[in-house]
Parts: sequence; C-alpha cells; structure tokens
Amino acid sequence: MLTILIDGIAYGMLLFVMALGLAVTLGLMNFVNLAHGAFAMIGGYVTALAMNRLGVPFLLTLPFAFLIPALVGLVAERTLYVRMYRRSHLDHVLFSIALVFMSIAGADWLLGSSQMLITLPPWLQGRFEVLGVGIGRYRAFLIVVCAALVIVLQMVLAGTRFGARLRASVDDQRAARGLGINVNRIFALTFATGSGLAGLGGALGIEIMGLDPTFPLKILVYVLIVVTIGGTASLTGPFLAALIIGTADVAGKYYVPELGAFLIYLLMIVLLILRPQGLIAPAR
Amino acid sequence: MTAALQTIALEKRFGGLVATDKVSLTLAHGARHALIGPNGAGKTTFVNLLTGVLPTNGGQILLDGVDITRKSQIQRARMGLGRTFQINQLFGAMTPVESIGLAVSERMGGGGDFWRGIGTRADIMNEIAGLIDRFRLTEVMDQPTHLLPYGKQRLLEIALALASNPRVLLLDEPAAGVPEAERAELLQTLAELPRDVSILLIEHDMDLVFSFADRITVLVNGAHFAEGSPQQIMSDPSVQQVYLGSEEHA
Amino acid sequence: MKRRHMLMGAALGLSTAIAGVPALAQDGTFKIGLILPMTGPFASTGRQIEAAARLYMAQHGDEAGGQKIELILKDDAGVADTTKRLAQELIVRDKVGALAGFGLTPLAMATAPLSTRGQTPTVVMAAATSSITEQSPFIVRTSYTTPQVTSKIAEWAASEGMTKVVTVVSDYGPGIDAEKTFVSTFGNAGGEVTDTLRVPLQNPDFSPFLQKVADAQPDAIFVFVPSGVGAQFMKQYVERGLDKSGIKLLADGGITDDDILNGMGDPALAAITGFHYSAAHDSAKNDEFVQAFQEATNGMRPNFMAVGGYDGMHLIYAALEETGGEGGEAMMDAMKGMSWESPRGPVSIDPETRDIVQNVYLRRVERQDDQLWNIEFQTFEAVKDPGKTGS
Amino acid sequence: MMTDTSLSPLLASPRPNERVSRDLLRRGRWKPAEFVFWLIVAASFFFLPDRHLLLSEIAILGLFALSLDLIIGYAGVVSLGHGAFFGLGAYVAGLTSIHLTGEPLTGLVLAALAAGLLGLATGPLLLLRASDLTRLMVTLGVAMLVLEGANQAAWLTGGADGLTGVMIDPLLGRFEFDLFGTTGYAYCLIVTFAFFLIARRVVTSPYGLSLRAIRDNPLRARSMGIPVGRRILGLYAFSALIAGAAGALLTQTTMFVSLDVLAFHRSADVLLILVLGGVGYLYGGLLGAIGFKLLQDWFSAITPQYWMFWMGLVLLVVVLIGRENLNALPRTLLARFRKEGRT
Repeated sequence: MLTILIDGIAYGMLLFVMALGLAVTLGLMNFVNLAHGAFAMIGGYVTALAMNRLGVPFLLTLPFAFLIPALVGLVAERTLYVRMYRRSHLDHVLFSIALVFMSIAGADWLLGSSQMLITLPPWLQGRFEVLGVGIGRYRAFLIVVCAALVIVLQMVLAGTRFGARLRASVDDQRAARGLGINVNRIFALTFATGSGLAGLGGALGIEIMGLDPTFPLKILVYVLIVVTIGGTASLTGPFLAALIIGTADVAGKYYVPELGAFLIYLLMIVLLILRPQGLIAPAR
Repeated sequence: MTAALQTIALEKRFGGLVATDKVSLTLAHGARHALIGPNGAGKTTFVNLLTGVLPTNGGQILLDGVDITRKSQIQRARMGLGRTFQINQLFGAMTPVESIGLAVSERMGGGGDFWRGIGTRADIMNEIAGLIDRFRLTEVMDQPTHLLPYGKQRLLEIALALASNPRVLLLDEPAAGVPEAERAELLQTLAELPRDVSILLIEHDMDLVFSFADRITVLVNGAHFAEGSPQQIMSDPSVQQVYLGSEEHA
Repeated sequence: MKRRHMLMGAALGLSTAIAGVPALAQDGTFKIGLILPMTGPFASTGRQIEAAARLYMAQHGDEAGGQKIELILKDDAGVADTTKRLAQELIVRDKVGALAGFGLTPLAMATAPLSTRGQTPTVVMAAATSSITEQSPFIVRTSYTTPQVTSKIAEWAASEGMTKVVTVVSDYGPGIDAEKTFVSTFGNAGGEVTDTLRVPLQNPDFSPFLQKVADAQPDAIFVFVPSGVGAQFMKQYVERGLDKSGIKLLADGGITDDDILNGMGDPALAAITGFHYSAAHDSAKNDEFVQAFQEATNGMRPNFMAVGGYDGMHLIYAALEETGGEGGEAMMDAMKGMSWESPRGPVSIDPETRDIVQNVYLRRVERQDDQLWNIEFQTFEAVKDPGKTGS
Repeated sequence: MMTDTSLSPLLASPRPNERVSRDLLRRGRWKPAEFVFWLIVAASFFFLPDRHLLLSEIAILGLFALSLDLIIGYAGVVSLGHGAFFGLGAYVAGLTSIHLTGEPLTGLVLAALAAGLLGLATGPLLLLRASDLTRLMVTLGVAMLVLEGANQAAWLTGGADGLTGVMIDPLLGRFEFDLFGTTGYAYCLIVTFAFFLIARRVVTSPYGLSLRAIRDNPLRARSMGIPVGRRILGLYAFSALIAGAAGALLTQTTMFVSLDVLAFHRSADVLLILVLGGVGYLYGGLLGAIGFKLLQDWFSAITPQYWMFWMGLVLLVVVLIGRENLNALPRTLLARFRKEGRT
C-alpha cells in the first residue's frame, strides 16, 4: 500500500519536473509549446550518451542534462519562439509540432531509433525497507531530488528579485512592462530554465519511462494533462496535479487493473468539469 | 395596469461593497425614462442586473408583471428586454445588413435555419430594409462594421437592439463618444424611436437627458435618490448638489 | 460532350489496366515492395529488417531466377490503413511481384485481402500473431508466432517443476495470444496460472503490476511485452528485488532483444527466455551473418527482426530461382515446404499453414567478452505453430 | 425633414428589400476560384488514374479536416479529440458490413448518425466556461476513453488485431470497389463534395451567420436572445457526423478497421492539417490535406526514414512566413505582373 503510494509520488514528481517549463511558458507568454518534450528528450540523450559513450558517472551527467537543454532552449527562444508570441494558439500548435517532427527525425538520424538504456550506479539499484515498507532506492532518490528542486524553485520564486519580477510578469504583462521590467529577458531566462528542467526530468526519467526518438510525443499527453489540471497560475497547481495523476495512475493500475488506461483520462475529465480553470485558478 | 418594467428592492453586493442598494424603479408603458447619477453611482451594475449579466443578491425584477429575476440573459432577451451597450458590442467583421439580418432572423424564428441561404425570406428582408432605412445605415450597409464611422456604429448598436423588437429597451449612454458632427443624426434617430417601446435611458449627457426623457430617476451610491419630471429634477437643490455639482468638476 | 469522351477514355484505360493485373513487370525486373514502420514508435523494427534485406541483396546479388531484383522501401509508420494503401499502390502502380515487411499484426491483417486479390506473395517478416497466415493463401511467414515460442516456455517451466506462475502481458493482440497459450499449455502440463495481469500498451511504468506479482509470490512470472519496453520491465523487476525473492522471470525473447540487450546491464541476467533466434546462436552461418550485419550497419547487432527479414529475402530469392518468376501462385507453391539453413538454425515452411517451422531455444543472458548475449541452453527442434496445429 | 441623400439609393430602388437580399446572398455566392478548385479535383479523377489510392486518402482526410473546421473555424471551439468521431464512424461502418449489410451507403449513413449522436452526447462538455487548453484536453480525454473502450471490447472490435472480414458490396449494386481504388476514389469524392455542399450551405445560412456572430461577440449574441449553447452544440454534432462519415469512407475503401483510427495521432494530424490549410473558410481542411499528404508522399518516397524532418521544416517555414502572407503571395505576384504589363 505505502509502496504504491511512494511509487506514485515518485512518478508524479517526475511528471512535475517535466511539466513545469510548459506551465510557465503557458502562464507567462500564453504560448502553447507542444515541443516541450523535445527538451526533455535532449536531456535524456545527454545523460545516456555521456554515460554510455564517455563513461561519465550518472550524477555528474545530471548538471549537463540541465544545462545543455537550457542552452538549446535559450537559443531556440531567441531565434524562433520569439517570432511566434503574437500569433494565434493554432499557429503555436503548428509551429511546435513542426519542431517535434524535426526533433524526432533528428534524434533518429543522429542516434538511431532503438531504445537508449543506462545502467544506474549500484547504490541506486534495488530497494531498502523502512518499517516493513519496501522502497525502491531510485524512487526514493527521485523523490528527494525532485522535492529539493521544488523547494529551491519555490524559494527562488518567493524570495528573489527575479522571482518577484517573474510573478509580476505572469500576473499582468503590460503592467510589468510599465514598471520597467524587461519581460523579454525574464521570459528568455524562464524558458531556458523550463527547458533545462524538462531535460533534467528526461534524464531522471530514462529509467522509468525509457528513451527513444518518439519520447517528445510520448510524454506530451501526460505533461499536458498535468498542466491543464493544475492550471498555470502557480507552482502549486501543477505540483498537486502531478502528484494526483502520478498516484492515481499507479494506484489505479494496482487496484483496478481492468480500468487501466481509462483512469487518468476519466480523472482528468472529472477534474476539468469541476475546475475548468485548473486546480488553482488565476485570482481574478 | 402593470408597468413595462419594475424592480422591487433590487440588491447587489460585491463582497462588502453594496453596488445596488434596494432600488425600486417603475418604468411605465411607452415611457421615456432616464436614469442618471454621478460616476460610480451604480448605473452600469443596475443595467447588468436588469439584463441578467449579473445575478442579484435580493429583490425582484418584473417585466410586464412577470418575474424575470431568475431568468437567463437569453431568456430575458427573448421575452422582450432589449439593450444597447455603453461600449459598442458589435460584430466587427460583419456588415450592418448581416448584423441586423441576424437579429431580425432570430426574432422572426428563422435564426436556427440551416437549410436555406441567408436572404431568401421576403418577410425578413422587408424588416431588415425598414431598419436599415430607419437608422440611416443605407449607404454603409455592406461595409464591415469595424470600418464604419463611430456615429454609424452607435446607430447600428441601437438598431441591433431594436431589431429584436423589444417591449422594453435599455439605452446605455447611446451618445457617448459620438463626435459633434454625427450627433444630430443620432439624436434625431433616438427621437424617432417607435413610441410603443418603453425606454430606459442611462445617460451622463444632460442635454440629451432633458431633451429626451419625460421622467428622470437619480441614482446615488447605488441607491434611489430622487425621481420626477425633468423640471422637478432640474429644480431639486439636493440633486443639483450631489449630481450636477459633481458634474462641474468632471 | 468533351466530358463524355474523357470518361470513355478513362474507362478504356482502366479496363486495359485491370486486365493486366497482376501484371508482373515484363522487362525482366522483379520488384519487392518492402513496407515497414520506418518512423514512429516501431521504427527500430523497420531499421533491422531493412538492413537485413539490403545485406541479403548485397551478399547474393540483385539477380534471381533470371530476374533483376528491385527493392522498393515504403514507410507506413505502423498505421494499418497506410500499410494497406501502400501495398495496394505497390501492386497496381509499381506492379511488385511480392510484398514483404509488416512490423505489426494489424498491418498484415489489413493487407491480407489485397494479397489474395492481387495474387501477390506476401512475406510477413515480423508480425507474430498466429492467425495472420490464415487470412490469405498468399501469406507466408519468416518471423515466428507467439504460441510457437510461448508453448515451449510453458512446457519447460512445467518440466522444471514450477507449479504456480503469474503472467504479465501487454494488453494487445500478441500479448493476449501469449497469455492464452501459456495458460493452456502450462495448465495441461499440470501447473497453475494464479493471476493474469494485462498492462496497457501505453504504459511507461510497470511498478504497480510488479507490486501485484510481489504480493502473489509465485514460482515464476511469464512476461510478454513489446521489444523495447522489455528493458524497463526487467529493471523494475530487479529494482523491486523480485530476482532475489526467488521468483523466476520467464519471457518471450523479445524482452532481451539483441538490438538493445547490451544497454540493459545486469538486470537482464535475471531473465530466462524462449525464442527462435539469438545473435549468439552457435553456427558458422550465424557468425558470418552477425559479422556482415554489423559491418554493414555500423555495429548494430542483428535481432530476431533482422533474421526474419534476411530469411524472408532468401525465401523470395529461392522461390524465384525455382519458378523463374512465373507469377504469384507458382511462387507460393514453390515456397511451401521449402527448407533451408538460416542463421537461426534449420527452418522450413509448413506446406499446410505457410508458417515457419523452426527450432525454439531456451536461453539465459550471460556476459561474455564484456558484452551481454542470449546463450542458448536447450533446444526444441522443428516446432510448428501450435496455434494452428491444435496441439 | 431628414431628406438626406443617404436615403435615396434605397428609396430610389423600387424594392429596397431586394438590395438587402442581394447583399446577404453575396457571401454564399460561388467564387471563380471555387469552381476552379473543384474542376481540378474532378480532373484528378481522370488524369491521375494511378494515384487514386493516395487521392482517396486525401479526400477522406480532407473531409475529416473539413468537419474539424466547422467547429474550430465557425464555432470557435478547439478540439484534440475529433478522432473519436472518425474512429467511431469507421468501426460502425465496419460492423455494419459484417453484421448487417455490405451495402456501402447504409454503412455510411449509420456511421455518420452514430458519430453525430456521440457528438451530441459529449458536446455539452465543451460548453463549460473554459480555456482553449481545457477544451483541448477534455476532447482528447474523451477520444482516449473511446480508444480504450474499443481496445477492451475486443469481442466486438477485434481489439488491437483490428477488425477483419469487412466486405463491401459494389456501390449502388454496380460499381465494384476495385484494386486500383477507382470506384473508391469516385465514391470518396462524391461523398466529400456532397458534405462540402451541405457544410457550405450551413455556414452561409442564418444558422451559420449566428455562429459567426457568437464567435465575434458572444455577449451581444446573448443579449439578442441567440441560444448560444444550443447553436454550438448543434454544429458540434453536425461536425461529428461528418467526421463519422469520413471514418466510414476509410473503412469502406480499405475494408479494414484497426485501433489506429482512434489513435491520438489521428486527432493531432487532422488539427495540424487544418491549421496548415487555414481555419474558417471551409477550404482550409481540403487544401491542408492535399498539401500535407502530397508532401508526405513525396518526402517519404525520397527518404522513408527521415521524411518527418523535412515535413517539420516545411511546416516551420510555413508558419514563420505566415499563412496569410503565403495565401496573399499569388495575388501579390499577379498584381506585380499586371503592373509590369501596364508600364
């Protein structure tokens, strides 16, 4: 029982880290970035390649799995995305799907279409027992890392000048510009951070979700569900949504396997009927 | 005889703020009734309550004696309560003919027809032609609304409300923002509105109010403050103080 | 007036064209339409088969039975109606003499009526649902069938004294096929399947199912998941400590797919699999095949898909040699009963069912020369598809 | 006293309502470009006999995208789950042929009706006060539930193996569905054209006008007494019906149904195609389908492995340049050409 809960939380945390960037892009620039998963994929490949071809230890690859997608995100934002902000949502969809197509074919061409696998260091393999509850080491590691990330992000958002500016920009972009906040720069940085986080999520997720060139499409639906249920007004919304989806998915498969794949979609529809604006709705 | 429109102790609160404070107002059949009050007096809230944009917190609204307090916007419109908007609410991409045609079709029961083209029912066409003519829109009838001069847009705003053939028409600051050159045409059209429609005019512009209305209600701080004929209101010193006085500063 | 003329012209053109079906190319070229998922989630299937088919042609030349062989590769992305349309176009436009490929069951199912109508020999190189070959007398298979392999795993498990097994399969055609076969074969052999778990195909996380297995404490689990997600399965199996709890992991060999086996690391060592091909199969023929394949593909290790593609090409070549390309029916007759030495061992085509008859091996993953390989330790010889022989 | 000249044109005409009527009918009138488009489409039947299979697929996809255009372009409701209706139509047509009759028109009608009913049943979910994203996800959720349902109901649908045994009788009892896809293409073309005509009539009817009004200014539409929810729901069901018909066409021309018809990529592709072709003028879906499929066919013939990259690149360029600019391109070129001709 508790094991299931912990598995679910670990899964949810992973979803949250991957979805966060998307939530911010949507909330801040009202941009529907369906190509978000491509950044997660880049992160995954950075880790996988560094480990398998260069023999870099798992933990050491993680900073790069953050930095490289962040850098790619920054460049893409400044050169491509920035031209799209004023367009309609439908154009965003077309644009970002085009990027997904290119990233899938690109990854396929560069790295082949097979599953990319990694071998975790021994101390992350297997499981340990706490009070009779078996906990996978890697899952515990995931929870710790992601929780730390959440705390750091919350601190940055709540306690720094950048965070205050970011929140101001999300709340009311025009007012923020009026106050002399360089919204464009804030956005570029946020986009890069979001892409980096997605990359980190992709790297951490190889072990759970696998990694191949279709990864951006595979996680797209899950990430969208998290963002839609959570709403884009705060960090808490997507966080709660990710935990709910993560645990519901895992617990649902355990207790009612015949409902299997139905469950999260049903849950999503019900939650959206109850709270069409997301769990934490914009204060307006 | 019942009134065309009547409110009984109508109330609306936003949190702690009382926006409409137990307002009772009676609009007689065929009336030309004006509702005035300084900025922030709650005129717009009052209109929104009447039309069902906002739910009430208390009181009643009767249309021809029928309680419509719980009816939706759409139901009220269908029952004969028409309105214009303070800020134009037009169909920018459509032409006046199309906009008016839409309103007329909806009223004459052809709005949901999907099997025939627009412009094929003679009775509807006659009705549209009449409205186009009445509102002096003939020369611009086939141009997209958002390209029309503001005065024409304002005329279309009223034409759309009248096209639904309302028994009661709420005019929310119809002359607001109309340039001087186009003003005469607008006032003339207002004066020529059919007499069998009872009109509640919400207005700032005192010249228009006194030339148009035969009865005036003054709203202050969301509450009914004074009511009477134009002469009575004009000569009421307390009204002058709270309303006309503040107007001078504006 | 003009329009009527056009109609007449078109009708004439059509009738002549129809009369020419199935028109084999007259200029001495024999075209093979190879339809594979080259993009999308099953792209790796396509890569393996394409590489193997091209390797076969590179090794054996592009001539057989006096005809010049031309390979036309099409991508169906794993979508059945696309496969069907491509197959139809290949038949009527390109006038192919044979169709081949078919990465997934529905793709082959969708095409079957065309094979019959066009009398086009159709070589299934990957899809493994038993009933495929029953859909058309022009379908022949060089991959394997799920019951063929699964039944032998079940027999072996029973012979090893296991009595209580839980099955975990992906919830799709081949998975359910495997579940059914295992339950019935294992039951007949005296064992008991205590629980049958079906995992949604779109499932990135196996942990809840593995938790159920851990709770049930069977002697072994039998697993059938699509190649590719097998690695995740085994990792989570080990992560949960199931390997140490004495629950054996039995699986269809797709789980330790040679293509990615090396990346799976130590968790793969836990698996005991049954399959028809291992890249480590001990024969000269296979050594040569593996080496040539790796040279041609920049080091990619051939897997069961590749061998299916390689043998499929061999079958077409051999049938052409025998018939000289006289047409679909003659080629099918030639294929029935044909036997040859494949990299996987001796194989033949069952003249009744047009399905492949081959050895099924039980294997263990072992580390040799710092690489992981599927090492065969037991052989069941000349196994037919029990899905059709009714055994 | 207002003997303003503005009144004279209307008064001068003996029947003022005629001008109004003419004016209103103008939008519904056929433009030359439309004739040209359909003539080219008809010509494709005669001049490209060996591409009928691909062309059928395009016609089906075009019809499907057309149905999506009705709700996105005319009702202003985005959907990422339109595949549910397409798939339902496909399965109903398949099951009809197996259990009821192989007569194609019966299957087509039943499939369309079934999909329309599903649209009517799920439509109210879209009337929630919600953002585009919420609608996208709710529709996606519904589609995924239908997909799972079809997967679970393997006894009826054949599950993941697909539904085999679909046999379709000759069209009208005379035209057999041949291997070249000629009958199939004619059938798809005629059905697509017929639904196009109906859709075109609907969007130029008072009903269609009211939908334009709702999208333009919902507040005003409500205050006019237009039953906004009911109008949107009606169009949604109609759109679902067309999507179902498109699904039926796919089943009947391929004589096979698999879970692919309900898959996420089906809904996503059609949205992509519609956006590529442009929303809100009925031809967007058709043009998008033509452009997308031809490009895909061309790229994947050149590089079966990596066509997605080039496809993505083309989409990227299209969206960066802007569809409006692309659409205006022929006109600009023509204008320039004319100017040069004059000087």
